[in-house]
Amino acid sequence: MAAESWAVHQKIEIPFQYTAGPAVTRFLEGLKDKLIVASVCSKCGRRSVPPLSFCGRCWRPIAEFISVSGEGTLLSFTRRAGGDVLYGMIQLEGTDSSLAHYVTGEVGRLRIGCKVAAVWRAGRTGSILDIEGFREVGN
Amino acid sequence: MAERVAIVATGQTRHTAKRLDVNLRELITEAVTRALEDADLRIQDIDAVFLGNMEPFEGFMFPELWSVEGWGGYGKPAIKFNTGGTVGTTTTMAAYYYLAAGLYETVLAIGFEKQSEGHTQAAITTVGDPIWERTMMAGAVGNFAVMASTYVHESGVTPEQAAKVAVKARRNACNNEYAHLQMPNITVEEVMQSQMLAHPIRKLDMCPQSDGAVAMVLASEAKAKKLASRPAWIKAVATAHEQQYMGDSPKRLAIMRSQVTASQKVYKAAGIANPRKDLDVAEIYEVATYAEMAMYENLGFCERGQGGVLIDQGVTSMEGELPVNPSGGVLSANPIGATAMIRVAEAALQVMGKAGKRQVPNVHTALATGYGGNAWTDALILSSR
Amino acid sequence: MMGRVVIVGAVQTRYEPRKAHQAINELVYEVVAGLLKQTGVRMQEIDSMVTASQDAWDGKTISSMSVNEVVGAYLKSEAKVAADGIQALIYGAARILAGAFDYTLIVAHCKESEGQPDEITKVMFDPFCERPLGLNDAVAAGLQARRYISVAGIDSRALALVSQKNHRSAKRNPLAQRSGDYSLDEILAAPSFADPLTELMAGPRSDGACALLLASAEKAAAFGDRAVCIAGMGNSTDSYWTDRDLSEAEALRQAAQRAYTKAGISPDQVDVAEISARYAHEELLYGEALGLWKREELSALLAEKNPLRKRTKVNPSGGPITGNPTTVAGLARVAEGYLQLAQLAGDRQVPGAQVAVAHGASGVCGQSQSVVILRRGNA
Amino acid sequence: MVSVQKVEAVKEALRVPFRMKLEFDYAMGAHAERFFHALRDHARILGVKCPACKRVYVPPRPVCGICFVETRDWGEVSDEGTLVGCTVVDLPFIDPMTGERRPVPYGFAIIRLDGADTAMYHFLEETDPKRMYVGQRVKAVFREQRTGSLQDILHFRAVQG
Repeated sequence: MAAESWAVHQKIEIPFQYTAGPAVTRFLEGLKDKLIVASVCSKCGRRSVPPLSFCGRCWRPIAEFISVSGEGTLLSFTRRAGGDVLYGMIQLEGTDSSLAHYVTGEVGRLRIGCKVAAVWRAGRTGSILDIEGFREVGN
Repeated sequence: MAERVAIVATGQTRHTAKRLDVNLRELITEAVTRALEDADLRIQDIDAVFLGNMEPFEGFMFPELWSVEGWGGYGKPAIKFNTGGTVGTTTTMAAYYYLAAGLYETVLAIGFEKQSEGHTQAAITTVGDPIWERTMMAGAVGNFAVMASTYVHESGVTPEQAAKVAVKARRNACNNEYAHLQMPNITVEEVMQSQMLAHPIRKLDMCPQSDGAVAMVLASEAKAKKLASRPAWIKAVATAHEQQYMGDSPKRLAIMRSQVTASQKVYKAAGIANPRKDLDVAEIYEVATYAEMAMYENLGFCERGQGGVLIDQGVTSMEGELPVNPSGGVLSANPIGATAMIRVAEAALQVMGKAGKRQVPNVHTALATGYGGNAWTDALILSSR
Repeated sequence: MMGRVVIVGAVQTRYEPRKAHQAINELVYEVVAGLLKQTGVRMQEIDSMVTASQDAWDGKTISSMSVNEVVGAYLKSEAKVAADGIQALIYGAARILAGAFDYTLIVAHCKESEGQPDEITKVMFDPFCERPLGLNDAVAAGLQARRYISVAGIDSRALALVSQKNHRSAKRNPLAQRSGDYSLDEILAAPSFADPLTELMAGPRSDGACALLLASAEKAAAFGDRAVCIAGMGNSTDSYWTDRDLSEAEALRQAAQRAYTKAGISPDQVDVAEISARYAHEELLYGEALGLWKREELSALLAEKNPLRKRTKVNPSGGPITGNPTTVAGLARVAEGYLQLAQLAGDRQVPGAQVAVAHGASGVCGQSQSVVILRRGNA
Repeated sequence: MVSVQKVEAVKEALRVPFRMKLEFDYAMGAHAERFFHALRDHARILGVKCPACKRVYVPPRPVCGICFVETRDWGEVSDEGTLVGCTVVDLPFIDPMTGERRPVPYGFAIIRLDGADTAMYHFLEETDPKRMYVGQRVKAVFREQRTGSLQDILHFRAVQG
């Protein structure tokens, strides 16, 4: 058998369009106005960001949406080798879920539990990237 | 001795080209909510969940895990299947085996797809083997076109007979509130003049691409009797596969080794000697008009080469001897991850006597099939007894 | 107590960075042919197959189409699970318990070398709020690792200890992709993967396949000690990763509870635990959820010379951190558990092992969890 | 600050785009390598035979799924064959290998080469469905510059049968 081994190089490139649904649309639209929209389950009270339209635990639709501040607590952070961005998990104040996003600012000052705040981009379009990232604002 | 297993409730979304009002997670919730309401159960009553979907259509890996809030999966055992067109029947069979094994009493089976998120023909083209097939592949349409050409050659079916299948399907669909394509005024001429996609397949010969979800509640014997006055008992299930490549089966469609094998297995297990007489209704995964006629032959509804005659004689119409696809079939709704399970759910509705305007009178025995992958077949027999 | 299903054989490929000369069907045929040889069962006796693979990893819609023929499924019943292979095994066991089949062949495959993991794993994430950020499995692993060590009150040295132990164990496993005597400093100083994880704390890209044969109780007798009983199985599903505490593995706790209860076995009876830990922190987190130790004991256990060695030997194979592809990893854990109890584990044999627990996970940060408990003998 | 938002019905939900771009290096494997070496270097098409049922497989593979016996004997099959099925693709669709629309129309078919028991996919030179039929005789047109892929055959051309 041949010493060389053959491989077929192929691309798979397919464009997708994901329908956001009412709750996530509300969230993305809110970002334009620097609002972070959370859902509140009327039974268990759970507040989720990005918002849900249905609570799977209580098995009921969610009708209440609130806006929370862009401030929260850093639950974790990491940098993928070779990448130039720092990722964080942020628990926004008053919510029960966490949001993954970029963390900006001085790496040395980051600690789990430190307070962070959203840095908003100018010219917002209704995308998660309307938030540039979260910046450390002290402990 | 295995437990008896029955389908006791179903729920479907209104299948449609584009559900731009909900995301995938929310789409699933609609079907599951309806199934639970149909069974008068709470999500807490469900022991385990079986899910089927074709991830490449959404460009997703584990869409069911992202969607977990939508089907109440938190804390529940769940298994996810992905087998192509058969995935809805594969998933149903998994639920069946678990219940038959006595491992659970009440489970959910869910099939879902949102074709509008991606590009169906592109994703189906990557079904092709990257070395041997993909460059030539043209989605499901191209595949069915080459297969149909073989079948036409073997059986002599005509475009007019194919068009009659399309008319039957879309008119039947008018009685099904969940069907995507409901065309009360469709004519044979209209089908024969519709856009040519890939010779001999025209647009109206082919199934649509749909957004939709289906859910079923299945239960062990004791539970089933409590949950439904007339459950749809699963009498037999079978799967039969093909070989690896598209050109391996000698006369694709004309002779479907997998469909002959799977159907003969379930007929034998359910004591069906003459399927055309012994079955009261069939919900088959037909994909394209020519395929439906070929499947009549492979499922033993008629002799070889008689598929076209069957449609001419109206044997498979709502008023015929063996109504096929009262729901409108795949030709009228095709959210692929859900499609085969819709066949089972529709067959179950017929057996339970809950099929509304599309109900066939006095159904005791029903056949449901799934078809997909590289020409493989799933078959199930449901019964009122 | 559940009905009886036994495992009568298990074969894995050697795990390698790139199996350049093998197409997927050839890779899978290698383990299927090996299994038939090992068990002496002919394909004509096997009517049921459950496979595991993933379309995104294979770069192919309906990935099972590549393997149906080589697993012997022509005109037979095969189903493909789109998750870790341990789920295929659990389903295969149900098929036998239902009385539908005497044998079920279970096969998982993946060739991680053929695609780009960072790109492929992106499509596990939320399309609205996460994919635009470029999140992938490696990032999520780094986030979970830092979260876990912080909450558990340990540091990256503990992760290095896990890595050191596994790479040392893997020296006795001829199938392992990576093994050796690494010093803690070497592990800590290895190139970063996603901090705090270094490349030696994360499983390498790997190609491989694994096949097991399940049999009914009636068939078991003919296999003597080579039949190992599946005493319990359990699985469970967690919330999406941003909707739960990543320092906990609640779904695994539930899955383990179900499996132990069915088996009538308690965690302190486990001789061998094969844990699907591709990343070092996962072994600590998952071992805890499997009831093998308590979080409070971690520091003390890790301070000992043999980390985590109480009664239970953890990952004598070296585990996925030494090289197992995704989708195969969990099924390979069951295979390793089987080899231990059938006394076929060669140099890595744990003497006298009677009870093994095997674990597998799927999804972002282990959202779907499965546990299989094996007991020596077919009684 | 937490404030309750007024609940408004969404007129039309947003759609968020994502372009999946994956690249793969699919290993051909031993069977395909042998096939494509012969195709590239000698413009010859090989099949592999099941020693039990004697079926000749093109594409070649490790095992005959029908007998579950390892295939063994390699041999050349003809570059001429018969159409088992054929079509002309008219529908425009996104080609997953480019992310763009694939040019249509094009002819493609399932072709059984003389000496083989299975058939394979390939392009047809013909793009008029009226001039192709099941049973038609076709012959491979090889490229001058061959690289070791199925595209070393440009397409199949109708020949007098």
